[in-house]
Amino acid sequence: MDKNMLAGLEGMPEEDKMRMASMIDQLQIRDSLKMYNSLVERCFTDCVDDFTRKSLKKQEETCVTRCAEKFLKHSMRVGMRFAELNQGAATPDN
Amino acid sequence: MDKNMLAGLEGMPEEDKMRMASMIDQLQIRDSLKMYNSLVERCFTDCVDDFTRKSLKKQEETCVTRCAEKFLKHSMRVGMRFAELNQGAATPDN
Amino acid sequence: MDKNMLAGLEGMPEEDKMRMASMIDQLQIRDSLKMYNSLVERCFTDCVDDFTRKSLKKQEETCVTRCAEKFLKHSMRVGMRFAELNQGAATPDN
Amino acid sequence: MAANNSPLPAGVTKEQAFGMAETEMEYRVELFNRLSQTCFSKCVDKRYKESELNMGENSCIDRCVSKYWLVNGLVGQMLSAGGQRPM
Amino acid sequence: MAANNSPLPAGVTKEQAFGMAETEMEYRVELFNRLSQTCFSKCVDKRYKESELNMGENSCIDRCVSKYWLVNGLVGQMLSAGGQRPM
Amino acid sequence: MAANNSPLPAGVTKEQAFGMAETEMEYRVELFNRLSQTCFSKCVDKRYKESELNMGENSCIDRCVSKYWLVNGLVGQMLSAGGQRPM
Repeated sequence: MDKNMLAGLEGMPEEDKMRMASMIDQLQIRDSLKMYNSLVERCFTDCVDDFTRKSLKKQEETCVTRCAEKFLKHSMRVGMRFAELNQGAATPDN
Repeated sequence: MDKNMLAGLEGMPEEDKMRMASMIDQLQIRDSLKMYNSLVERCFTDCVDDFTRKSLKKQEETCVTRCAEKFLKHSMRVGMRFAELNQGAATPDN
Repeated sequence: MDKNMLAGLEGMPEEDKMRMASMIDQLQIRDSLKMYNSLVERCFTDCVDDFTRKSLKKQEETCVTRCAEKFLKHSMRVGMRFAELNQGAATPDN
Repeated sequence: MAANNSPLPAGVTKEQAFGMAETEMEYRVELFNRLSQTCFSKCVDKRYKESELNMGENSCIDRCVSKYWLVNGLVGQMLSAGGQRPM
Repeated sequence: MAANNSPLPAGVTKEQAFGMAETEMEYRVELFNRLSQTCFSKCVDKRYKESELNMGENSCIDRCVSKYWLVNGLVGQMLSAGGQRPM
Repeated sequence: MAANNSPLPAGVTKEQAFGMAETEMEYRVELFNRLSQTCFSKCVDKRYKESELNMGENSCIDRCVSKYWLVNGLVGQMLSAGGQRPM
């Protein structure tokens, strides 16, 4: 999420930079898995409400697929806006 | 949850296996405590709604006890089903 | 939260006490940041519902400020009560 | 594993002791946070008409904390009794 | 980095292997917990009139677990296919 | 503890610096996740009639992110001012 945090470590020995980078990598993997888990929970909760059988209905599958796609697009958009704000790139009010 | 993950470590030295086992143990303890915390929150939220005194009403106690027992039985059942699915033991659709 | 846990470490070497204290410090910092994040989420959720523009309305700002102040006062009160209970200082039922 | 004059139980390494202490503290922090969030939801008026907690909110909070604590103990008892108390 | 006769993939240190194993287990634990919470909410009657799960609740739980598992797989497939399948 | 020509503030060990960096990153990740979840709930239609975000949803998301960011700043200011500003 924040690779340029490494910039602050300019003076650090190579070994520490690598440790830092590996810490960031692991945090990102953990975060992706968490995001994945929360996406599944949300789309399941919103789309599945019939427990009269064990398999998904066609309509539930469609709902889950759309939900997941919307969620991913939403995440990307939020990520872009979030990055802009982090860099102080404010735009006029509207 | 997944002691047989250790199977994949066949070739590892004894010391690493022990470290792995201790990591799994700690994860399981943390998970039980989390489960305990979430059980308490859920049963409190569902059963307690009267704040005119500090102690539990008999009826609230009964509700909490039943809620906790149902939650534990539910967790065990889910655990069994989850394990079956993890092992690919699918059963006919119904 | 629980500096007196250090009491149980009476017999430990100085080095371990320091490690323990630093662990507690870090846990407290992480906890404050989590609390901060959950406060922001709650006050945003309760106070902001109009997405026709990018900036906060005066009325939303007031709501958020009050919400945050109430939340902090609430946290302090809960902290006091929680500490009393932890020390077994029960008071008469009312 | 070594001549043991430490306060640790036999068979517990120092690493494990630190791990257990950390787990225990994380548990307490989570208990506190859940209790706090739950009692805020149950007791505090979401319209936020003022920045002070009023008397009703304050006494609701005190009782809520007390009851949450009791529920926590009740469930703990059940679990340590095997969790399977017939009823 | 050293003569390698370990079962680890090339370029992966032992620390990283432990880190990955831990992350993987945390993921499974979280999946299980979310599934369990969600199916409890969907299937169990909140009035708690008895301490047993009744037949309706039990079969609801079985199906809920199955469907959650399928949804998990469906989303996983989507993501590994690039997540951007046009539709 | 050693002749110090490192970029770390005095009295901070390397372990602590790594710990703080990790805590800071975890904070940002959690902020992002809560913001994202909250804005999804506020802006996206739960009926999922299509897999694209429509124009209304997109502009709602942009404004929601902006407002969440402002609320985050507002609360941060309050807290650093002592959190007890009379009102």
